[in-house]
Amino acid sequence: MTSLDMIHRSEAAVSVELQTPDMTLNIGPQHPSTHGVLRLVAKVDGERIQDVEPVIGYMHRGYEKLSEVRTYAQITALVNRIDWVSGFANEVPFIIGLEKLMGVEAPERAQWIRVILSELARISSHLVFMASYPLELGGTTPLMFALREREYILELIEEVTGGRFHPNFNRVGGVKPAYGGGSTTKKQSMDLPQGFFQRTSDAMDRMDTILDQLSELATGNEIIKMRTVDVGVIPGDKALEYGLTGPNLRASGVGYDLRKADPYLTYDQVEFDVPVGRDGDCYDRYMMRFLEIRESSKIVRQAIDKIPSGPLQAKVPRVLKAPAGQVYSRAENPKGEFGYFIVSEGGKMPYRLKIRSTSFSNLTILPWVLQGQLIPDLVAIMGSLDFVLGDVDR
Amino acid sequence: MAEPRDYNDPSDYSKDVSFPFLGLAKGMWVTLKALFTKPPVTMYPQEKEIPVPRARGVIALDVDNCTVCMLCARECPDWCIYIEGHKEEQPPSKPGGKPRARATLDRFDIDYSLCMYCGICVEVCPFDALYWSPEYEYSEEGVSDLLHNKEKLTEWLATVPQPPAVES
Amino acid sequence: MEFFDGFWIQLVLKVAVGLLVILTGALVVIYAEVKIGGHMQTRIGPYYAGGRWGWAQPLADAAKFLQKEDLAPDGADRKVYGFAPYVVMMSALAVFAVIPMGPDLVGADLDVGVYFVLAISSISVLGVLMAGWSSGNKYSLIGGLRAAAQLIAYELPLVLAVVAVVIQASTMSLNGIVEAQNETLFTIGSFDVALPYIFRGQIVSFAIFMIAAVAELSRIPFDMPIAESELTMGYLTEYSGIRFTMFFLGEYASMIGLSAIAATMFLGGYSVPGLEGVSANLGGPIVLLLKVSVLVFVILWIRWTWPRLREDQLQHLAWRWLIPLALVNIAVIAVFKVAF
Amino acid sequence: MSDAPDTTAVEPNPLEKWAISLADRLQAEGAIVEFDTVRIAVARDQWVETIIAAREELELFSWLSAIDWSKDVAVGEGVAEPDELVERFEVLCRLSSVQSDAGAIFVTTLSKDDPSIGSLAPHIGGAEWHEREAHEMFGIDFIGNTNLIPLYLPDDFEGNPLLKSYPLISREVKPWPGDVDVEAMPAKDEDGDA
Repeated sequence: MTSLDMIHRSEAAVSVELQTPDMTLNIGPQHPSTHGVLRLVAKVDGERIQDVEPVIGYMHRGYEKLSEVRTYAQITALVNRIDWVSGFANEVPFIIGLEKLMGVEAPERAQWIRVILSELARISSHLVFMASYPLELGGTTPLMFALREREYILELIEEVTGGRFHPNFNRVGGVKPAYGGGSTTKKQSMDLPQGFFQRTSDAMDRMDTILDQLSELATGNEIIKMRTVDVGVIPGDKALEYGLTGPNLRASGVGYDLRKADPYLTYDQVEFDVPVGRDGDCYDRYMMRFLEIRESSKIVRQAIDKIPSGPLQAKVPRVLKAPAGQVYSRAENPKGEFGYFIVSEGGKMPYRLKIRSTSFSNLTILPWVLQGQLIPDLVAIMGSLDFVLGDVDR
Repeated sequence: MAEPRDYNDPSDYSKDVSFPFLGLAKGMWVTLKALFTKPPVTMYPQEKEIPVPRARGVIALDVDNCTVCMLCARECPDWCIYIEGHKEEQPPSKPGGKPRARATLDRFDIDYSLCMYCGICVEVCPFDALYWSPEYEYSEEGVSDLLHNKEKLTEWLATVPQPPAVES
Repeated sequence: MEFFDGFWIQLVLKVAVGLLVILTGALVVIYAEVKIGGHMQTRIGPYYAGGRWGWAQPLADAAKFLQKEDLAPDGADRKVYGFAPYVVMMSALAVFAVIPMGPDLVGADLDVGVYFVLAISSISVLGVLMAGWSSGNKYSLIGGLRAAAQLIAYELPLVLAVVAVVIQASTMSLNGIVEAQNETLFTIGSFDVALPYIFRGQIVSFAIFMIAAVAELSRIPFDMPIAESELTMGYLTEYSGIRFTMFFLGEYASMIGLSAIAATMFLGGYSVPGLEGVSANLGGPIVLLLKVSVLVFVILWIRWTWPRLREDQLQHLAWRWLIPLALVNIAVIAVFKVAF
Repeated sequence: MSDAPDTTAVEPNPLEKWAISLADRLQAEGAIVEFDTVRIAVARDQWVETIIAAREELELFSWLSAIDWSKDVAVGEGVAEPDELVERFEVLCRLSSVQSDAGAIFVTTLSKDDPSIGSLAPHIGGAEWHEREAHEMFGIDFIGNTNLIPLYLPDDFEGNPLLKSYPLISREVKPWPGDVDVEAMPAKDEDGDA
């Protein structure tokens, strides 16, 4: 429709240039749309942003230092707190790297369980985005629809792992919930609870309904399109230069997904598409996540069909000691490439652990992409990058 | 190296507005339907959700099983378990046997203001003295009240559920 | 009862009853907002206050606000800062003076009622601008400026939409406009059929009026001046306690006010066919209330469904589309008025 | 890397072959492949040129960080053989290809006396924050990065927290609760009422 197209892009530039001093606007760290404690020092001329300097570190917990004084088992409990909306997905690359380092391979059933839970974590993380992004654009209702659905997903994760946000379910060589009980019940209760597959596939069916609702509420909404199409365009080469990964990179037309490019776990045995965008604007980034939920539920359904029975845990020594060596392992977190560079000197603790957290890299492009944008677009662009401050600050 | 993948075509979605105000109207239809749907709300203090059996709510202690081996306190990443004990002479288990020294638990505190609910202590306990209970209602007015001592931890034992059946 | 015939006592009574009704109405709309909004979001909304359905929630909120400390930021221009809420409140309330609720139930039956309404309701811009400027807060300043730009942009379509009605009714008295809509157009059998203006070619004016009214109320999708996710709360950022309550009640009062004006001008106001004489005076307020409720519900419904536009998009909508459309509409109405 | 770069593996597998050829193409000092992780050693003065050249085929700038190889370890575990350790910083930069699973970590060595290196930030925009992080965490100077203000820490913070010699206060203000010794670690053959 032309009428909506006409009013869609800002042409608010005043033809008569007035000499006005710039105003410094301090956005955050307490601000409704900074997802926690991000602070932006913006130089604005009226509504237009001349320059923006993100200030982070309000949630810096020093995970890289903390990891140097923790044993590997303790780090597993720590890493799912980096990006708390997709806790399980953070454990996977760390445990894969550790298994590589120690020469252990997890049994196939454990690997499939990791796939299922990773995808559930991806769905729940994307649902948070589907909830919060329209909220940043002013629409409050999708929030409740998406968060309600996420609650069902989190319940599934909790049912298996015992934790909604922080599963701490991965062990070197397998998966295992920390469940108290007699030695015999401890062993028995390690596997997935009965009826889990049925409940999961029910949840995936319900997901289709909720996605339809969300698309009626938000995706097809003219106002959402007016606010996001052609806003905050990130071209592919810029995205690569700034280290964007995940849906943000794919929105820019670079179809790079580690599940396909460098398959880990059993992702090479499932069939799924990787949605790729074209322009790299906010709407593309929004749609990437929207479409990925569908793909994830496809993967979960296939995994339920394909999962074999068998042991959940490979034999590992009681005291975890990694041999000396340096390994970089990465996985496709809901937000992009999540990697750990583990430097081991042969002890119980790593000598150095570099955490390549996704949101940090995704956020580095913020000063570049926000230049010359309007304040309302700042919110739209920032929200579309889908970062979690815990993941930025580590 | 894996070979370069072929990426599927973009654009199974449209950025154009196909029919003006249709999207807005659809959204209003969704909210109108929601207005006349019963909300899926659990009215918390009156009705409670039953957490799943594996939920990590609070740690229960079985004092009889504890041998004061300190494993949990040592493995705890947050250093939030405090254990004290002493050795006691026990009568011999078999008549004519040697009297044995047995460790007795004097203090077992878990500071829930520090605990990060990772479950490592439960996992490392070799004598099944620690259990997870899904109980979650133990908020306190002060941070210092979150230190649960031996007696309090023992009380939680009653809330530990049976492990659920598993998929095979 | 000579005492009650006195001018002053009548005035005081009218004002007191009016205030009571309007503020109760505002509280009811606030309750409707949270409750309808809650259910639209598959929540329940207020539940405990008052024992049943949380009916007393707005009262409890008001009581809470009244207890709060009246804060003013250090950098605030205190006099202006303190005065701004009352300007907004006054403009919201004064509109009700001329809205007819029955043939004789009108505070002041002005000959230029329409003119009065438009003039008074645009005073609230001043209050908003005062609040934005005096708060000593950059968010408030941007919010205030946005509000000013937005309200000016939307005053024009609002006025032009009303002009079309004034042309058709040939009067600027609101009572006259209602009576014009109550005239019998034609008869089917023994029924005298009178149609409100919305069915008499004013549908475009009505749409323009409602869009402009929502923009003037700064509600979603035009809530850029307060834009919680961008400007935290815009010009309301620094307000708390009783002054915030003033703004809050003022917003809902003017929502009722504008809905009442729309109902009066386009939906036939207090009149329905068949209601005449004394019964019109008795039933009129109820009829008007029903019409207002429908309009208020639509405004709430939109607020809980749609996202927010951008300030420049709103300006484009106003200047490029609504104003030309309103002008064309006036021309068409005028031609029809002259021709028929 | 604690041992010298070794490019002459006995029977190079495809990954090693690729790593060696990449190192050759970039005229780097050598390549190490362990645990599927490719590390390319780069001379310090070639750092910026090599990375820029490598981005021709490894397009995605993934991350940049550093390692402090130090004998002086305040918390945690030190290196396995402290006597043979050469005290130094290693600066690492990871680039990945988006066409395949290829990727490499480029490593260069800085001496502790002069921890400075050319900055990638003017050429790769994404490197700026990573360099700021390495600067405040290790005290490494990136010449050419004009914005080396602290990223995480307060402006008046002193010290470089990720140095091995930097103590972790939280581990010092509180005694380890595991220190109380009542009984030795449980023996396997514990019987009776345990």
